[in-house]
Amino acid sequence: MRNLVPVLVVLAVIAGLWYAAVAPMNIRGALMVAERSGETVVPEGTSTRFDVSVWKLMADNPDHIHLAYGLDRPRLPTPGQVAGELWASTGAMALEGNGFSNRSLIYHGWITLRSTLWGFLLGTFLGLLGAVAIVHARVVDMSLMPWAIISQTIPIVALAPMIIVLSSQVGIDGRGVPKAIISAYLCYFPVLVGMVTGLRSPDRSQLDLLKTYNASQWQVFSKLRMPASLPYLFASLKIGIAAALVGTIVGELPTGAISGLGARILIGDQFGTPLAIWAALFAAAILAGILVTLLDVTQRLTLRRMGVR
Amino acid sequence: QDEVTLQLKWVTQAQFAGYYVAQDQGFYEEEGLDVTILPGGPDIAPEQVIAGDGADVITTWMAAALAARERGLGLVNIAQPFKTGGLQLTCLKSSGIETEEDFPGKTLGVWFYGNEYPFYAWMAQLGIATDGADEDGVDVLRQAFNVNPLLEGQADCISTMTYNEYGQVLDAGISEDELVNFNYLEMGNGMLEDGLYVLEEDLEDPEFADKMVRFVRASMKGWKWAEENPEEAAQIVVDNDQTGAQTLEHQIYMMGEVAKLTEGSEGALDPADYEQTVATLLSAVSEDNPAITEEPEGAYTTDITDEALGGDM
Amino acid sequence: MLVAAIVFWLAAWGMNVAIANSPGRDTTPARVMVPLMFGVALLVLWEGLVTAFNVPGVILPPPSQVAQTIAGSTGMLWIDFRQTLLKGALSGYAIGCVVAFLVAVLIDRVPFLTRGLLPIGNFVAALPIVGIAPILVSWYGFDWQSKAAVVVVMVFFPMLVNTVQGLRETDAMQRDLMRTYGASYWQTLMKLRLPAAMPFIFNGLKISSSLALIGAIVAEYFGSPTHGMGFRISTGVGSLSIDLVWAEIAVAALAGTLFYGLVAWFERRVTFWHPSHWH
Amino acid sequence: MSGAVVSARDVDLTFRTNDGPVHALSGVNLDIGKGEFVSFIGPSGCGKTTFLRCIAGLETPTGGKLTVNGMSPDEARRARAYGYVFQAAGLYPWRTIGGNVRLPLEIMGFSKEEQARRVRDTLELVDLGGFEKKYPWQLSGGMQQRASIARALSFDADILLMDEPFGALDEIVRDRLNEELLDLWARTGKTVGFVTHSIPEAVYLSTRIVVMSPRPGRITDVIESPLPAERPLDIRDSREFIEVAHRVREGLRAGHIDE
Amino acid sequence: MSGAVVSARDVDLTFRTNDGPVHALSGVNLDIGKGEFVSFIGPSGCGKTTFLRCIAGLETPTGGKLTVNGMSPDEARRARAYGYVFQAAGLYPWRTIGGNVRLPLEIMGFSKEEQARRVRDTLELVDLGGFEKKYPWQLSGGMQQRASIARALSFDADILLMDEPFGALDEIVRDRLNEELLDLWARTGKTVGFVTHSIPEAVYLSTRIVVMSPRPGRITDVIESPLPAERPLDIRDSREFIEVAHRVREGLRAGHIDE
Ligand SMILES: Nc1ncnc2c1ncn2[C@@H]1O[C@H](COP(=O)(O)OP(=O)(O)OP(=O)(O)O)[C@@H](O)[C@H]1O
Ligand SMILES: Nc1ncnc2c1ncn2[C@@H]1O[C@H](COP(=O)(O)OP(=O)(O)OP(=O)(O)O)[C@@H](O)[C@H]1O
Ligand SMILES: Cc1ncc(C[n+]2csc(CCO)c2C)c(N)n1
Ligand SMILES: [Mg+2]
Ligand SMILES: [Mg+2]
Repeated sequence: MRNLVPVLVVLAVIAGLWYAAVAPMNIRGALMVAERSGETVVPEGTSTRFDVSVWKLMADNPDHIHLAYGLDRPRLPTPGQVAGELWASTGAMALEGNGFSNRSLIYHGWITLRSTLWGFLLGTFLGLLGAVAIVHARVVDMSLMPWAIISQTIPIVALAPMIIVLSSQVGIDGRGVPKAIISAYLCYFPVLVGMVTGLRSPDRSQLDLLKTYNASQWQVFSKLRMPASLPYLFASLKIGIAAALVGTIVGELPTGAISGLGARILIGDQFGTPLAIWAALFAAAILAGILVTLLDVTQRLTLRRMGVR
Repeated sequence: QDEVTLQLKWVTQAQFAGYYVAQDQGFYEEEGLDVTILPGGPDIAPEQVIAGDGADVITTWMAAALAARERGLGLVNIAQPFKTGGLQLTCLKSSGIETEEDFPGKTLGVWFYGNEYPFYAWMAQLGIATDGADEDGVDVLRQAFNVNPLLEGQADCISTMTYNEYGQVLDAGISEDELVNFNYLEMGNGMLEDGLYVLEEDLEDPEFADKMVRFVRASMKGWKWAEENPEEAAQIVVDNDQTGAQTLEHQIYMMGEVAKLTEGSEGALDPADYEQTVATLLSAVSEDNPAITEEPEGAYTTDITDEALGGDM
Repeated sequence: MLVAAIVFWLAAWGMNVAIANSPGRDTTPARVMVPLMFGVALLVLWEGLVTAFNVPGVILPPPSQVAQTIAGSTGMLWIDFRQTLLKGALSGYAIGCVVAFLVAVLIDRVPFLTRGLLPIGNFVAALPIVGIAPILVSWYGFDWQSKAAVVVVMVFFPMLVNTVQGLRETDAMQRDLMRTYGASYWQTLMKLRLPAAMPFIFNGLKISSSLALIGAIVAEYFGSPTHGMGFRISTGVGSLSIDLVWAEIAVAALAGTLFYGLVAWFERRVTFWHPSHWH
Repeated sequence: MSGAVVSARDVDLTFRTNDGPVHALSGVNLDIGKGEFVSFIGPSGCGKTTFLRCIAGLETPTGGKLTVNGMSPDEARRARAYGYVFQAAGLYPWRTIGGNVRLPLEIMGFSKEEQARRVRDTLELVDLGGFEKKYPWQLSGGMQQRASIARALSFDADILLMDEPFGALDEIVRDRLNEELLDLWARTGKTVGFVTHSIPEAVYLSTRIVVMSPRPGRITDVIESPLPAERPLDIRDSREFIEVAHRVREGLRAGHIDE
Repeated sequence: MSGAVVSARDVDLTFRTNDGPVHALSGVNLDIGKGEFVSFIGPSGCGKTTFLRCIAGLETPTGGKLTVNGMSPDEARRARAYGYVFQAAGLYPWRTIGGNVRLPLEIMGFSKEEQARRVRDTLELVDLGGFEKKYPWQLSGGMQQRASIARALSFDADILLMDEPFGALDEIVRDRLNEELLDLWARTGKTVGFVTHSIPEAVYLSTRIVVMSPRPGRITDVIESPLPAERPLDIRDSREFIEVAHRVREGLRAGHIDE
């Protein structure tokens, strides 16, 4: 809360800069519109203007600058336009009762969310499993850990189409599952690394203590390693869910997905409707914010219940 | 009812109106078929989908299908609803392009993903280098499936389909007299677009062949219905669009343009068209872009269309 | 074939178990051998499965075929590597990291900015920034510049957040020590806070390195010249040259691993003093 | 001397490290009788902790013979023959004080009622009744250390091994805990092995003081305390006390020359 | 008393915290003359560290008047009037021992040769000649603490402020460092402010012992030491020493009652 004022100020500054950038970014489009409606524009002809700098265009056509703030297909929309589009494709549609139609970002957000959650679950599960194995068996540690790192250097985008085909071959239709797999692929790594650290966080004397009780491996795990790793777990889950969302969106971008926020971005690109891209981008940002915040709240509640400050 | 899965080459749009109409109007049902239509998109290769058993039949361009065939995937053309193609290169006059001679030194946007073969064939014919190293060659830009490069002044020419991207260029505010179009078909480099392809080995099964006969018959019925009722067909397409991004207005435009391409076809492949496609491809075999290197065999069959359409004729 | 592959796999695993429990397990050869064996065993298993189940090459080629493709198209792979990784990813990575570092030092100097920008930076670092790829490609054109731009934006925030956090990492006593010397801001920065921030800075550099790879390749899907790894991968899928796709994947993974290793090596040299290296 | 609770004969322990072998213990001979309070004192690195860990079966001597209750230390560990108190309290922060004291009881499979009873009693014993539901960070360092002693006492082993339990506390709190520990020892009659750095502490608490010296770790002196069993705090100003302390200091200094 | 190096008049310091104000210091009056060795002793939380930090200008009193060398503490800090030794050695792990000792010299802009000379001399002074190129973790705790003292001495300020510098060390090493510190003080004639928890340490080192008590932090007793300037280690077994120690312990216990 202490940070509220500075954050708002910084946001305001960003919005201001953004707003100022709209004019130069969109001046060409604005002049095209002006020219089509019969106004005089210097110089004439869309393509002749390609060679003129935006600053000169703005200086020469001051009367038309305002058009840059209301283009249908702006290179850079104003914050207001983005908000308007976002509202039109979420809230407004929900009010009309169309919240779940395929034109609504709520629907597409839900598709993305679903894949993200599945990927997150799968990735977290794999990450936890790997971490437990790594902590308990040296062979696994030595064999797996380097490959876990290497796995993250593989451009997952390249695998996306193949994952789709492979999973359809084993009888899984649709793109939900492949997307979840990609998102799990990006998600498992932070969980694995975080949990290896977490499960190893008990120091020697804490482990020795249990040894003096002659505790079994399982007791060491359940009574010491697991609770000790909880703070690490949450930290990695927060990174993990963000990674899972990136995974889903990357999975939607080049795989020709037809629904989901990534698909909206892609289709916005194909149809030349930048507003749709921006709205989908912001929807994705909001989704990420919600997910991370939810985990944050869960973390606070859990840790407080466990008595950790 | 027999199940059939159709993988389209692109997203749901009037380009595939015939199939959506056939499904919507119950033509498939009449033939005892339960058809699932899978929309495609960039980086969905129908050839790969069918290889992975994800579909029974696909629509694709003949060049891509022949290329896949040479790589060991036994694709066979069973029908060709598109008589002519809509692919063209759209250039800005202001870039100084009037004719083919003006290309050297220019930047041209090309679609890849199996759509590049006609372009390379054409350039080979013109003797223009495409590797970007040659002064007198052209710079090839792998164009995403949009028209931004032209609008942003990043390319002098871009690929468009008459029924889609060309409309987008006009919509964006560039007028027709600022543009020059090179239609591949008119240049003699046309290649068959959007045919129906199945796997050779599937076709050996008479039951499957029979299914395809009925499928092609119903699909063509859908196409003809769409040609006659463009507005309704466009509406059907929009209703089937899961992206929620298609507009009726644009689909009506597209339907009108697509109808011009399907008009001449009853569904059967004209062997002469096939020969021309193969000849064009073979005329332009190059290191970089070998679509095919030798004359394909058994790449099409007219058996299905003969049986499907024979009755009507 | 499959049986042979499985037998090989089991043997390799058994050998790894033996090495991992032997006294020499902490030596460098052991540290290299074990993961290497694991990887080789995986490849053999892949080869065995693909041949045994007759998986078509257009779906999943066996590693042997991929190896042949790599050997046969080094020229093309090099061109793609240069375009995507050297021009797109590396330049974007360098610009993004350097700028983020400078901005971090700047906002660290102004508490108001730290408080205002850091929460935002933290938030943005968690966003799926790849989504801006189409926008930046339409702004900066289809060549490597737009790829670099995507990478700059993607690596900026993780780097910023890590650096700022690192600069705050010194404990109160270390800072007080500087105060007892009446040290200036710059002296404190150069002699205390930067060295202390190094582990964090390197963490940022490591995270950014894999982001840069993804960013550069994804951006090529939205327009590129006729070379580049993203270009080759996507057209490779289109023309069913899946072996070429895997060849590119292998190059990317190799390059990514080498780069990561390089950063890690520098990290060890620079932060040799940090307890995390002691074990 | 089979009657001894702990019996060490020529115990050696060498750690292999990257920098070569470290002789942590060399030729250690010692018997600890039932009910004795034996302190180990010596400069850092002389092997006090190592020897205590050997007794506890946490480290295995590389030479010599060591028995605990007539068994090998490892068997004794499995038989849960001792409670061990580490230097830092080492309470689990996610467990309440009660939960921490209950930890060994859970692991050893005591019944729920028995657990509850013992937790209550042991906390009472170390004067922490009423703090059962509190979390470690809600207690002062001294109270935390008491809780960790309670944890070692809860399952009522006959032997108590303590490795610098009060090292982190300030002198006054330490005095108080020393007094209480002595009291507890007198009441329960446990055998105690106690590692410390502090001469007054060693002298005040022990019936016998073992002085050790490093490189290699060995016993240089064993001092019997002439002090009576009853020891008020100000016994530390007494002549006997000062004499014993002096002797310990001399022993220490002798072993320390080489550093 | 303007001749005093440190002069405190009614110094108050209240920290504002989320749980309300903490009265760390209240009405502290003290003068430290040139060349004195003044120890501060008292239970945890009584404000020893806080007072030392006030003298160093690291903390600003909320009331009263405090001067160092006749200046405000902050001015004195900028004038580099003192060297400060923290409880933990706090060496920068990325610098060698020599580099650490050189740190203040670099900051204060000594010439390269002067730096090298002083580093060599000061390390010699604390008996660490030859360890210049080693990194902190390659040294034992005692050696690290000596290095941190060298760091505080290198620029030769007249005042030396030390906050429990030997708290983390074992008794023997501590004894040795105490001896060396005393020697150094005698040779250099510096004014020393020294915080400790250990009664023997305070008594052994100081010309004056300030006993403090918490809540609010205040001075409860100031004890002049009758011990001679020359103090061999075994002076600690002498009657005077024990008497002073006893008095300090009584003072401490009095202030400790409420805990
Ligand atoms: N696990 C180990 N591996 C290698 N060397 C060890 C290990 N544990 C202890 N040592 C070494 O053995 C010697 C004895 O160590 P030990 O911890 O027993 O000393 P100590 O008397 O308890 O010292 P302190 O008073 O500092 O606790 C030291 O030199 C130490 O460095
Ligand atoms: N920065 C701070 N903010 C709030 N309270 C503080 C701060 N620093 C110290 N205190 C409080 O002021 C009181 C005095 O602390 P100080 O550190 O001076 O005690 P001390 O005598 O040095 O104790 P110790 O022997 O444990 O070092 C304590 O109650 C402490 O909690
Ligand atoms: C995968 C794929 N990529 C490009 C095309 C070429 N193409 C033909 S129609 C069309 C859409 C325009 O509406 C495009 C891009 C295709 N068919 N399939
Ligand atoms: Mg020890
Ligand atoms: Mg203090």
